[in-house]
Order: sequence, then structure tokens, then C-alpha cells
Amino acid sequence: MYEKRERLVKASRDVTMYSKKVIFQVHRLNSKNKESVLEQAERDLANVKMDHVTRVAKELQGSEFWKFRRAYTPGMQEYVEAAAFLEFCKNGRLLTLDDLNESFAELKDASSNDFQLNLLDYLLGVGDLTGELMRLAISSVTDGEVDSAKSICNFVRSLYMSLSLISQEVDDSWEMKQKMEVMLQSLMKIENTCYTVHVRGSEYFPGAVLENIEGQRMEDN
Amino acid sequence: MYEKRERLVKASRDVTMYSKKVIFQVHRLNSKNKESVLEQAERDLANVKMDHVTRVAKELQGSEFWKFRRAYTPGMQEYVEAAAFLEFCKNGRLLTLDDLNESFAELKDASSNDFQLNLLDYLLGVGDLTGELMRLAISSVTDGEVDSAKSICNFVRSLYMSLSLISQEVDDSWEMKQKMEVMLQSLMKIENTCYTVHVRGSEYFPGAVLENIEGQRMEDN
Amino acid sequence: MSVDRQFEEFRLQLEESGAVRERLRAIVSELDSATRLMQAQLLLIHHSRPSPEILSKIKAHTEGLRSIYGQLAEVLKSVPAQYYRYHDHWRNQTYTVVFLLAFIHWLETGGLLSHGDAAALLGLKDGEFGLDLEDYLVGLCNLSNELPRYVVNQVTTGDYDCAKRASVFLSDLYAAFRMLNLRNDLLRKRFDGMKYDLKKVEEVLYDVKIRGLLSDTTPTSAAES
Amino acid sequence: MSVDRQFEEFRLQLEESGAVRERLRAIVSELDSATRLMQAQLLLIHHSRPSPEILSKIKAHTEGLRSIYGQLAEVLKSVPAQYYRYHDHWRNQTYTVVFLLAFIHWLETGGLLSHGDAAALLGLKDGEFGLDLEDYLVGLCNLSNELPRYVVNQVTTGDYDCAKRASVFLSDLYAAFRMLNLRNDLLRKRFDGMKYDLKKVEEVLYDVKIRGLLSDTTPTSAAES
Amino acid sequence: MSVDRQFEEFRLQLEESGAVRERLRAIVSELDSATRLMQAQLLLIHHSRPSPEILSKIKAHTEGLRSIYGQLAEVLKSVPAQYYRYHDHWRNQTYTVVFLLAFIHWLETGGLLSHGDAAALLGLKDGEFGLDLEDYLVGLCNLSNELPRYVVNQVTTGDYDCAKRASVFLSDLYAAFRMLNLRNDLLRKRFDGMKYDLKKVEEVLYDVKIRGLLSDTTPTSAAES
Amino acid sequence: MSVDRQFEEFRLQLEESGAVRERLRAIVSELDSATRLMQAQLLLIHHSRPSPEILSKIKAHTEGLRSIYGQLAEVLKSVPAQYYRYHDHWRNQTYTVVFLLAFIHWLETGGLLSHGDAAALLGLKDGEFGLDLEDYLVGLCNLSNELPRYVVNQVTTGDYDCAKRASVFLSDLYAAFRMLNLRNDLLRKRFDGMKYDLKKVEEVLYDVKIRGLLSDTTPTSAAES
Amino acid sequence: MSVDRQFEEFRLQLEESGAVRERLRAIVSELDSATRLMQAQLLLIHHSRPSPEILSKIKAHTEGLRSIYGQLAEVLKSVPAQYYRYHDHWRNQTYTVVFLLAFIHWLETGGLLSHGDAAALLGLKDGEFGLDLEDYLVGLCNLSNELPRYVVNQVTTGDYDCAKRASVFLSDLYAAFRMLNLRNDLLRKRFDGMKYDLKKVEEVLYDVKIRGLLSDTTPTSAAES
Amino acid sequence: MSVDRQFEEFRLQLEESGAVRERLRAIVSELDSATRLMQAQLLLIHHSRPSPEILSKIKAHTEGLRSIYGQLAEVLKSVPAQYYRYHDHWRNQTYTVVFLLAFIHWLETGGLLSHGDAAALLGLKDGEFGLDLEDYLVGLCNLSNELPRYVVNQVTTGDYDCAKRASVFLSDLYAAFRMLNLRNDLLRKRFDGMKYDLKKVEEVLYDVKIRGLLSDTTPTSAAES
Ligand SMILES: [Mn+2]
Ligand SMILES: [Mn+2]
Repeated sequence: MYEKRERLVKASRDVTMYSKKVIFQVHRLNSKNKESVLEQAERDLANVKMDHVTRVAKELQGSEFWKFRRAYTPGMQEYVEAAAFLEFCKNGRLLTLDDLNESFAELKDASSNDFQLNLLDYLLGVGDLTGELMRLAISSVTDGEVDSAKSICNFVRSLYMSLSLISQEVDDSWEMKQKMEVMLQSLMKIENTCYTVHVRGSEYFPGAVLENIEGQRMEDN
Repeated sequence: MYEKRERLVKASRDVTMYSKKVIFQVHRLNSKNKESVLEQAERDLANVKMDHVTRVAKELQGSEFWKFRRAYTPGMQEYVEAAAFLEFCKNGRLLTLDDLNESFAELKDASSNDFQLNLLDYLLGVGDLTGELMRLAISSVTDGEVDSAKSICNFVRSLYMSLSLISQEVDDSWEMKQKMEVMLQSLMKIENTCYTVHVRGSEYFPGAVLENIEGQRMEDN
Repeated sequence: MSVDRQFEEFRLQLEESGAVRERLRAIVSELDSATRLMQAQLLLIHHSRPSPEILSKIKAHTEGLRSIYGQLAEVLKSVPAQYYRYHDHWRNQTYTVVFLLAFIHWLETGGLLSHGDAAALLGLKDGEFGLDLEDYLVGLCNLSNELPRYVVNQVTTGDYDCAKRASVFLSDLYAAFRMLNLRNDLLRKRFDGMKYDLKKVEEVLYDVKIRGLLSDTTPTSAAES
Repeated sequence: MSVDRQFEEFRLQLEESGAVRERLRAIVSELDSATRLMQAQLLLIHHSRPSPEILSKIKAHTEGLRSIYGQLAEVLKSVPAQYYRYHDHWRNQTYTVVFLLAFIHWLETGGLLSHGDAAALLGLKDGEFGLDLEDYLVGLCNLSNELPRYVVNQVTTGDYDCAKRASVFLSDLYAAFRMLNLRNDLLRKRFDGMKYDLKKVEEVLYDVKIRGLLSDTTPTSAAES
Repeated sequence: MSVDRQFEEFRLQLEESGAVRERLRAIVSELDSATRLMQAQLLLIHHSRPSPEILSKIKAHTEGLRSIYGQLAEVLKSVPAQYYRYHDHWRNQTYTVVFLLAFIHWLETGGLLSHGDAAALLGLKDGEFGLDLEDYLVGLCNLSNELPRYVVNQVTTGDYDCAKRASVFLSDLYAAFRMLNLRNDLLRKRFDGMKYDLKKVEEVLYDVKIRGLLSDTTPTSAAES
Repeated sequence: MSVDRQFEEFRLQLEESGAVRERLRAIVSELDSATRLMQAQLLLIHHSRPSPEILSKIKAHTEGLRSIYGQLAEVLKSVPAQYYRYHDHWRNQTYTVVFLLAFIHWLETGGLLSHGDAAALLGLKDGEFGLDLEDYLVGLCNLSNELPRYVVNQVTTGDYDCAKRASVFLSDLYAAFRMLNLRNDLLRKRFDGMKYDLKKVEEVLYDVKIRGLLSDTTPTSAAES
Repeated sequence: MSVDRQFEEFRLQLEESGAVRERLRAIVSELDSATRLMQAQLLLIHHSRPSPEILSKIKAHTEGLRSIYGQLAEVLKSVPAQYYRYHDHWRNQTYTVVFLLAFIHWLETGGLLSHGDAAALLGLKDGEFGLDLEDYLVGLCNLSNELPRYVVNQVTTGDYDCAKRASVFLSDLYAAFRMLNLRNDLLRKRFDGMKYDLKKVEEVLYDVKIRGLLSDTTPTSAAES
Repeated sequence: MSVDRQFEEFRLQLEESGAVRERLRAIVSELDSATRLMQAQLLLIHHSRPSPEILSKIKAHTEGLRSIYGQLAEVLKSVPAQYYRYHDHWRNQTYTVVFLLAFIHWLETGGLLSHGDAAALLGLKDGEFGLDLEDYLVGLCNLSNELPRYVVNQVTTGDYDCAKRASVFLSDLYAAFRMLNLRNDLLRKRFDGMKYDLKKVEEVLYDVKIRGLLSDTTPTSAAES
């Protein structure tokens, strides 16, 4: 029993480590390298799934799925965070739990288990996503992509609202509550970023469409 | 409102301070000075009641009794502890809540309020009593009064059992739980003291009545 | 009374108050749901200018709140003069309720919802089951905490004067609190945080002022008017 | 599936599991009362030699425990394979239950209540709603914690050989635990405390031995017999 | 001297120092009220130009402070050479007092209230009950912490040059502190925070400068004059 | 005075007090070595009868201690009335010094080294650099803690009367301490432990008495004589 | 070897390493003074254009630093292979040293001081007493933290192009750091803050660009050249 | 070298040291298992006289330990002079290893396993991968902690002289430690605990002595022989 837990902890640690690398990789994205970076990140994430999530899936049967959750949840949360971050950067939408579980269907052969991500790990992983989106928003403003910050802001707002309506009901509501607070902090940082961009823009071009100026600025560089 | 709380906190602090002095005074008791020490302590405790508990009673009307409980509970708990400690040393019995409230009846004139000690403060104060009894048990063994340790042990055991059956239901069950744990520690110290006395006695006089030896020992001093 | 009989009596008393708690818990859990829903709806206010529709939608819950507080009062009536024994049960939720009512009131009128008006909205009467003063004040601290975020978002949507309104309101509120002799407790700690809210709102006002984005007809301090 | 529909579905799922929790909470609160009563009765054992009457009085509760665990199992049947999702609800109480049963068993037989026998006493079957191994082991740690106090009190009432019995039992138990490769968690921490219990019991044994109070026919280690 | 008589003497000594503490606590609580009042009045300065009237109103309290410190000195006189034994009692309040006096002084003169002048205002004499140097310096750190907010608010009301004045004052103060070799204690920690105040004030100065809002006759560094 | 010149002066003052601390640290580190050496020599006392030779060997260090305290006093003379500002530097070591002196004194005379005599041995004079009362009392608590071990070891080497001497001394000391109304947390806590020391010593006395190992001429309580 | 002789040897070894620490502390305290002085002189750079004179004045200290690091290396040579045993002693100061050298280098050349060049300036050689890579990287983070303030102040004094230079430098540095997979907590945390520095510098650049204050001959990214 | 190429090199270096840590972790986990097994076998020693068979069984593991330390040394060889950079990885386990070896040595010889012999048993050579002195000393403290329990149990099984042997050994060890000038760290704290072990062992010796259970031919202090 302890060996199984041991193996899950190790697999989870690897899932975390390599998922973090995918996230770091996606952060290197800018307007020039977008496609190549995303393709590479997609390949890397697929490898995390095949090489390491499979190791998790292989161990879990019946009630073990919940029994050992503490052992593998950190890895799965980080995987969700990475996958959802990548999906947002590619398609600007929220990766759903069904999307993820469909993508795990192919693990069945390798793990000989019908592995399904549970709702809690999904929600907790999605909760962490906001932190990465906050970093992305700030660096996209730095890179001159003001619109991107605005759309991140709207995305996070709606995500926060959806989660706030169910967060109280989540199993470990204390853990979720913590995440909600961090999420709100991140959201406020994104809003502050949008605020700064707006106020600075308004000074020079009251009412103007900011993109033009920003576009011009991009050419300068 | 703040001034009232301020006054209660100060009165409570004084009740605590002078009640602690009474407890300290009772601890000075030994077989020679018993009567004089207890008489003095009784007078002192009566003064605490007249001088300081009255100040608490004077402030409290209607819902304020519960509203300001946080402000005056430390003092009242300490008063209960002192009064119960004194009563045990005098009569070897548990001072009841009714005893206390009867003794408070005379405050009515001075405070023009019908002050009643609440159940929680009584239970929490009685919870603290065990700590003083533990000190008493150890020093009575030191003073050669072995029987006294045994009767303290039995008293604390029955008190602990009574409290353990209701402790879960007390309003701030967390606070009460803490006290129960401390109480058990104290009880075990008393039991250890009785154990030591017994084991040491058994070596030399298996089955003998220890008091005789102890009596002899007292004469030596 | 014998020790045993004493403890038997205690057990009965405690079970009775345990039952009171059980009923309170059930009612407060309803209060919890209601405020959570209101808070979620209030989030929309941050996303755009606060429309009268949104505000009335949130205000529509006041009726429900009043009924819930009525139930609480009913339970408390069975244990006279023990309001503060059970107060902790509904305290946290009441902070939020006061915050919500005072925020809506400020959005609609620009003024401060008074203690009496807050109690009246909830159907609470002094003497019986009233609105505890400290609960009301903590609720105002929650409002203070919310204003910086609100101002940032409103300025982003182009309502620059909002910064001025919030700054005047908040500095009056802060000065009023300053005169209270607060104990070293939760309320004091919450009030200590208020100066950071004020500072942040003042910085936003500074940002729009220095860029000439402020309109001319700005309100003066309510305290002076 | 759209994001909104997804979250709506989540809400339904979570409410369902919230209902399961509510039912579990009610049952566990019964479990709580039962074990508290048993523990209070067990206190008497410290005050004198453990009479068969006291032991049977405590054992009489086993029936009630079995029925309560049966109710838990019933609820869990409605959410197959999710035993460990809700495990935290009855965990603490189960530690105490195992402790109580194993203590009584030791008092009666001087031996260790096995995992299987503990489960059987509670009417639990592996595969369905079983007795989690770690819960059982933590329960044994609780037993270890109780033994020093018990031995001190028994020696005080004159049962000197009790020290030998407890010392043999506890050192066998400790050696057995030692071979487990425990994770860095609660069980590990509890086991780490066991060596202090053993040390204390050994000191009591030393006290009676050095004073020649031990009878001659002391048991040998159960592991060797 | 017998043990008993000796301990009787100890008892008296311990009670004496307890009484000293009691008297100090009472006086310091007065100090607390006085500074709270002054701070509340100082709030007004943030939202309008600091008028001489407001300043003299606050300065009027100095008399009261002097009397309170006189009482403290009186108590300390009864226990000669024990200033630092009881220092913790009035330390926190003294930080605030120094802050208030130095802030008013800066508002009136643009310069730094010297250690000696601060002590003189409070009627404190070195050798007896003096103004501890580190208390004075912590008070200056409090002043530094207040300046960013003050500058932001003054610029908002249109006094753009205030940014220049504060920046010059604060960077001189910071440079002066920089040369001190501070121990690893509270003062060091407070000083470490000063650079954020300076940075913030410099950013405001930048804002007004780049927008051409600064008048030409700006002060030069006091250190250079 | 300009800001720079003022801070230059501050720098000097802070460096001065830094230098004071540096010098105190150096002296206290000597004090540390001296007491460590004394304690190591005192270890020998536990495993054989305390011969006058060993005692005089340890006492020979008193001279050195006096010189070290003289140096501390010298340093403190340069900063008059600041004893309690720097008190923490030598506090811990002083506990040990008092313990050592009082222990030797007891070994030689069976009596308590008085506060005045302890100060005199160290060449300390009240008014100037004295021996703080609470430091002295904590030192006595340390002595109390050492006595059980000493008595156990002496009885092992055959000095049975030692138990009587220690018991009389310790119970008088305990009774004297009981008369104090202690505020100080550390001291109170240390005093609370004293009763366990007394209990242990009495147990040893009981052991030797019951075996008839006590000689007839036992000392009477010093307090009664 | 007897226990005593063995421990005598241990005493020598421990005193040796204690002495090493003592010597390191003394040298590091010199390092502390040197960097404090350099930082104080660097303050002047913020409020006027960085003249070659000031820079050479600061650079003049490099010699001194080299000598101090030489002393550290000398001490470490006496205890071969124990660099990381004592590393904590000079770590914090080395962050500051790297920051100072890299800042000056950037002021003079607009480029990044390489790890090798930093080590060379301090006379450090790999294999012996080298410049730890993570220390160097933390020093660069410190430089990043300083640039926003520097740029704000330079633009205030009229050097508008400074914003462009800093922005190019910082965004190259940020991009380079992004390629590292950081483990170290401190370094990772420090790097996380870098993007805020970059954002602030870009905002200043935007301010000056939009006002047409930028000269035409702006530098291109060093990474591309 | 360009910034990018430089950082590419940094990346490689950081990954290298990450890989070293990974390898160390794996080896240390083996060390963990080996010491756990040895400790379990050592338990048997407490409840019977330590037979040569048990001791050789435990000693048989030394070979395995030597091989594991060989692997650690191998890894460290690839990063010369960085022993103390990675020291924390195997520190805790090494305490236990030293404890085990020194305990067995004492059981067999009654003497102290020297630092050199301990290192030799583990195949460690100074200069390369050696046995850190402080690790060795902490291991001895662990031995000291184990002795009271061992002595209590041996006396219980009838080996009364064991108390004398342990008392002599431990008081010599304590006296030897006493002469070391320990820093204020873990070792100091652990040593401070040693006096309680000594006290307990002395109390056992007292118990057997006063009951006349000691044989006549007791060893004298090793320090005196
Ligand atoms: Mn993340
Ligand atoms: Mn008490």
C-alpha cells in the first residue's frame, strides 16, 4: 500500500514538474513566435500525459481513485492548469472537464484503467490558472498587446463569477476558498493593469481607440 | 459602550489579581497553620467579592450580561477557581453554582443589579481548579500528608468524569476541550504522585498502613 | 444540591441551548446562501457602469433577508436577554449583509447608510433583536475594502468622477471612525486597514486629476456641506 | 459543452455530494455520542481493578456501534467507490472506536485485537465498507497512549504484575510497528509518540522490579511464545 | 539577616516596581488619547492646503504632551537610573509624538525638526528623562511613511510644487540615514521601508515634471544650501 | 544645526552605543568561559565528596568574576543610568554566576547566600552596577534545580546526611519564595518548578531515613534557629 | 586515543572553525561598510546625470572590494573545499556587490556585466573561491529592481533617452532569464518581480515617446546586434 | 559572449546541480531503509542481555552502509569541493548511523567509538568525502538519549552493574562535551539535553546502590584510568 502511494507521489511530482515546464514554455510566447511556441507546448503536454499521467492512471482502481487522491492531486491540478493555460492561449476559451477526460480516453490502453479526472482536481487546477493569466496579462501589456489584457480580464471575471457560485459546495471548501482569495487578488492585478493602460491612453487620446497607438508603437520596436 | 467594556475589563483584571492572591495564600497552608490561613483567605475572598465583583455586577443589565461576557469572564473564572479551591480545602467538597449565586445575593444592594454567575464561567473556573489541586497534592506529599493526596485524587477523578460527560455541550466547546486536556494532565500528575507514594511505601511495609510511618516522620521534623 | 444532581441539571440546560444553536445554524445557512447570491450579482457592478436594473435585482433580496432575520429573532425570543450568547452564529453573515446594503445605498445616493436605516431595512428593532453596532461598523469596513477595486474598474470604463465621489466619501468615513476609541480587536484591525483603501482611492483620484480627466463639477466633502 | 452548462452541471453534482455529507454528519454525531459514553465508563477502569461487570457494560455498546456503521455503509452504497472521498467524516471517531475495542480486548485476554476481528466486531466487510488499515493502526496508537496511565493506576491499587503484562504487550506492538515503512504523516507522528509510552511503562516495571514487588510468574514476550 | 526577613524585603521591592508600572500605564493611556486626537485633526491637512489655523490648533496640544511627559519623568525620578527598565511602556506613543511634531515642523518650515528641538518641545532634558535617540529616529521613519500620501493629495488639490519640496526633503533625510550603521532591529527595518516612500514621492515628482506642471522656482537640496 | 551635522552626531552616538555593546559582548564572552570552566569543575563534586580542595579551586575563580564584573561596571560607567538598556547582555550568565556562588556557599555553610553577600562577592555595589534582584532569584531557582541530582549522587557515594541538609535548606527556601507575589513570567515559571525539586529531595531523604542510614545529629531548619 | 585527548582535538577543530567564522564575520563587516558607502555615493546618481567623476569615484572602491574578497579567499584557503560550509556569511553582501558592479557597468556601457567579468573585477577565480552563479543572478535581479527608480529620476532631470536604454536592456535581460528553469526559491521569487520593473520602465518610455521627447538615435536591442 | 549564450550556459549549470540533487535523494532513501532495519534489530537488545549474536547481526549491515556512503562519495566526486553545498541531504541519516555504530561499540567494549574509527567503519576518508565532526557529535548525543532507557531495561532484567557502567561512560562523555565551546545551534541544543540523560542514569545507579544490588567490582571512571 505504501509502495503504491510512494509511486503515485513520484508520478505526481513528475507530472507537476513537467507541467510547470509547459507553463513556463507558454509564457515565452510573443506575437512573433506564437505558433511555434504553442505547437511545441502542445507536444510537450502530450508527452506529460503519455509518460507521466499514464503512471498515475495505472495505479488507480475502484476506491483507490479517492483513497490516494492526496497523493496525486498536486500533479493533476498542475496538469489541468497547464492544459487550460495552453487552451486559452490557443483558442481563448475555457478547457472543460469533458475535454480533458476525452483526451484521457487514449490512456486506457497504456494504463489498462479507465482513468477519469475528478471534479475537484479540475476546479482546483482551474483556480490556479488565474495566476498564470495574470502574469500573461502583465507581460502582454509590456509587449504592447493591450487588447489581450482586456480579453484576459473579461475571461477571468467570468471564470471567477462561475466559480464563486459553486466554491462553497466543493468538498474541501477551505482549500477552494483559499484559491478563490488568491484568484481575486490576481483578478485585481489584471484589472489594475487594464486601468493603467486605460488611464494613460485617455490622457493623450481621450476616447480614441487605443489599438492604433499601440500598433504604431509596435512598429517602433 | 467602550467605556463600560473598559471598566469591566479593569474590574475583571482586579478580580483576577486578588483571586490569584487568595489562591496563593491558600497554598501556604500546612498542618500547623490550617485554621488561621483558611480564615484569612476567607476574609480576603469576601473582600474580593465586595470590592471588585460588585464592580462587575454593577455594569450588567439585561442582554449586557452576555454581551460583555468576554470582558469579565477571566475575572469570574478566577474567582470561581479561588472560591472552589478554598471550599475544597475547608470542607473537601465541590462548591456548587448555587452556593456561589447565593453568596452573590448580598451584592444586590451594592450593585443594584441581580447578578448571577453563568454556567459557562462556573464550569471553566472549576476546570482550572484541578491545576491548583495538583499543586496542593504534590506539596501535601512533600509535607508528609499522604492521605490528602489520595483524597484529592479521588475528588479530581469524579470531577473529571462529571465534566467529561457534558464538556462537549458547553457553548465554547473548544475552550472547554482545552481545559479538559489540561485537567487530564493535572489528574495524571496527581495519580503519578499517589503511585510514587504507594510504590515507595510498598517496598518497606508491604500492605502496611502508610499513615503510621508518615506520622512518625512528622514528629522527626 | 448534590454534585451529581447539579451536573444532571447542567446537562439538561446545555442540551436546551444546544437545540437553540441547531435551529440558529439552519437559519443562518439560509442567510449564507442569500448573501452569497447577492455578492455574485454584485460582481457584475465591477464589470460595467452600475445600471439601475442590476441594483434593483440585488435589492429585491432585501425582502428575503428581512424574513430570515425575523426567524432568528423568533428563536431568540425563546431565550430572553441571551442575544449575545448566540451572536457569533450570525455575525459574519451580518457583516456581509451590512456591506451589501451600504454599498447599494452609496451607489444610489452617494451617501452613507445609517445604522438606523440599515436596521430598518432588515426589520430589526432595538431592544429586541437589533443590529449590533460593531457588526454595522465592520460592515462599513468591508465597504471601504471594496471601494478601491470599484473605483479602478469604473475609471477603466470611463467614469472618472467616480474617483472623486469615492475619495470624498471614504475620507469622511475614515475621519469619523478616527474619533472612535476602538478596542484592540477585530474592528480596530479592520479599521487599520481602511487607511490603505483610502490611500489607494486617493491615488486613483490623483491619476485622473493629473491627467486632466476630471470634470469640473466635483462634489465637496459631505462633512462640509 | 458550454462553460455555463458545465458549471450548472457541477452545481448539481456538488449539491448531491453535499446531501451525502449531511446524512453522514448526522450518523457520525450519533457515533460521537456513543463513543463518548463508552470513554466515560472506561474512566472507571482507572479507578480500581477492571471488574468483568464494567467491561461487559462497555462491551454492551458494540451492538449500537455495529448498527451505526451499518447506516454509514448504507449511505456509502449510494455512491459506489467513493468511500475515501467521505472518509474524513468518520475517521476520528473510528480511531476512538478501535482504541476502545482493542483496550477491552487486551484487558480481557492480554492480546492484540486483530484488524480482522476489529472489523468483524463492527460488522464491517472488506470490499464494501471496510475498516481502513491506517484507522486501525492509529487506534492502536491511542491504546499505547493510554497504557502508561493505566499501569500507573493499577500498580497503585496493588496489581504490580500489570506492569510486566503491559510492557511485554507494548514492546511487541512497538517492534511490529517499527517494521512498517510509515509515511511522514499523522500515523508516523503518532507512532513516534509510542516510544515515550513504552519508556514510561518500562520505568514503572523497573520501579516495581527493583523493589521486589513483582511476582515470579511473569509472562514472556508474546512474540516468543 | 535571616532568610525570611530577606525575602520580606524582596517582597516589598517587587511590589514597588509593580506599582511603578501601574502608574506608568495610567499616564501612558492619557498620552494615547492626546496623540489620537492630534492625528485626527491632522487628517484635515490631506484634503486641503494646510492652513496656519489647523496647524496652530494641533500645535496647541504640545502643552498637554509636555505635562504628560512631565508626569512620566516624575514617576521615573522615584526610581533613579531605571529609565530603560520601563522604557517599553511609553515607546510606541513616543514614536507617534515625534512623528506629529516633525510633520508640523516640516509643514511650517520645510525643514527637519532636530532631536534637540523635539526634546525641548516636550520639555525633556537629557541626563534626566530624555528623548531616546532611536525613538526619535523611528518617529522620523513614520514621517517618511506619511509623505507619499500627503504629496499625492496635495498634488491632487493643485499644489504641484509640494512634490519637489517633499522629494528634496526625503532624499536628504534618506541619504542622512544611509550613513548610520544601524543594528539589525526595528529601526533598521523601518529605515529599509523608507526607500519605498522616496520612490513613490519621486514618481509623483516625475508625473508633474513630465506634464510641465512644476513651477520654475523649485527649492534645491537643503544639503547643498 | 544642519541635517548632515545632526546625523553625523547621531552616527557617533549610535556607534558609541554599538561600541558599548561590542565591548559588553567581549566581556560577557569571557564571563561565559569562566562560568563554563567553573561548571566543569563543579561536575567533579557530583561523583565524590566535595573536598575543600575542589571548592577552593572553584572559589578561586571568584576573583576573576569580580574582575569581569568590574569591567562591565566600567563600561556601564561611561553611559550612566543605562544599566537596564544593556541588561540583557549579561543576564543569562549572571543567573549561572549566582547559582555557582550560592551552591558553593551552601556546600560550605549549609546556608543561603544572601543577595547582599552575592553582590559583595562580585564586587557589585547598589546604586552603581548592582546585582538585579530578579537575576539573583532566578539564580537561586537554578540552585534548587541542581540539588536533587547532587543529593542522589552524594547518597550514592555514601553521604546519607546530605539528604537531610538539602531537604531542610530547600524547604526553607521554598517557603520563603512562597511569600513573594511574583509578576515576572520567567521567575514565576522557574519558581513553579521548585516544588518538584523539593519533592525529589524529600523522597531521597525518606529512602535513607527508612533504612536507618541517617546519623543522629541532623541539622534543624535554619529559619527556626 | 583516550576520550579526553580526542575531545581536546575536537575542541581545537571547533575553535578553528569558530575562528574561521570570526574572521569571516570581521571581513564581511568590512564588506558591509564598503558596499554601504558605495550605495550612498550611488544615491547621487539618481538626482543628477551620472557624471564620469561620480562613477569613477564609486569604481575606485572596486580595488577595495577585490582586496576584501582576497581576504575571504585567503581564509577559505585554510579550510579547503569548505566554500559552501561558510557561504551564508557573505551571500547577502555579494548580491549587493554584483548589483553595484553591474549597475556601474550598465551606466558606462549600456550592456550586461557577464558572470566572468564580475568575478574578474573581484579577483575571483573559478575552482578556488569563485562567484556563485545564483549569487550573481540574484545581484542582477537587484539591478532590475533599481532601474525603474533610476529611469523615473533621470527623465525628471531631463535625460529622456535613458528610458529607451533601460527598456532595451531590461527586456533583453528578462527574456534571457525566461530561458532558465529556476529551482531556487529565492531566485525564482526575485525573478518573478522582474516583470513589474520592466512594465514600469516601459510606461516611462511610453510617456516620453508619446510626447516626442525621444531623440532619434535610440539603441537597438543588444541581443540582436 | 552574448547574453543569450551566457544564459544558455547558466541553464546547463543549473540543470546539472538539479540532477546531482536527484541522485543524492535516491541514494539517501536507501540509507534510510538500511538504518531503519538496524534500529528495529537493536530493539531486541532492550529486553534481554545483548548477546553477541544480535550484535553481529546488526554489525553485518555495516558493509551495506559503507557501499551507500561510497555511492554518495562517487556523486560528490563529480562536483568537487561542494560537499557542504549538498550536506543537508544526508545529514539526518548520518546522525542515526553514528548513533548505531557507537551504541554497538559501547555494548561490546564499554568505550567510546572514536571519530576516526566511525569514519573508518563507513569507509570515509578525510579530505574527500569525510564524516563531518558535528554530525559525529550529534550522533553521540543520540547515543546519550538512548542510554537511560537501556539502563532501566537492563536493571529490570537483573544486570544491576549496567547502571554503573553507563553512569561512568556518560559522565565522562558529558564532561568531555562540556569543554567544547559550542555555537548556538542544533548541536548545542542536543548537548543541553544530555544532562537529563545523565541525571536519569545517575538516579538508576542510586536506586541499585541504596538497595545494595551493586556488585563490588565496579569500573572506575575511564578518565581516571
Ligand atoms: Mn501556477
Ligand atoms: Mn490557577
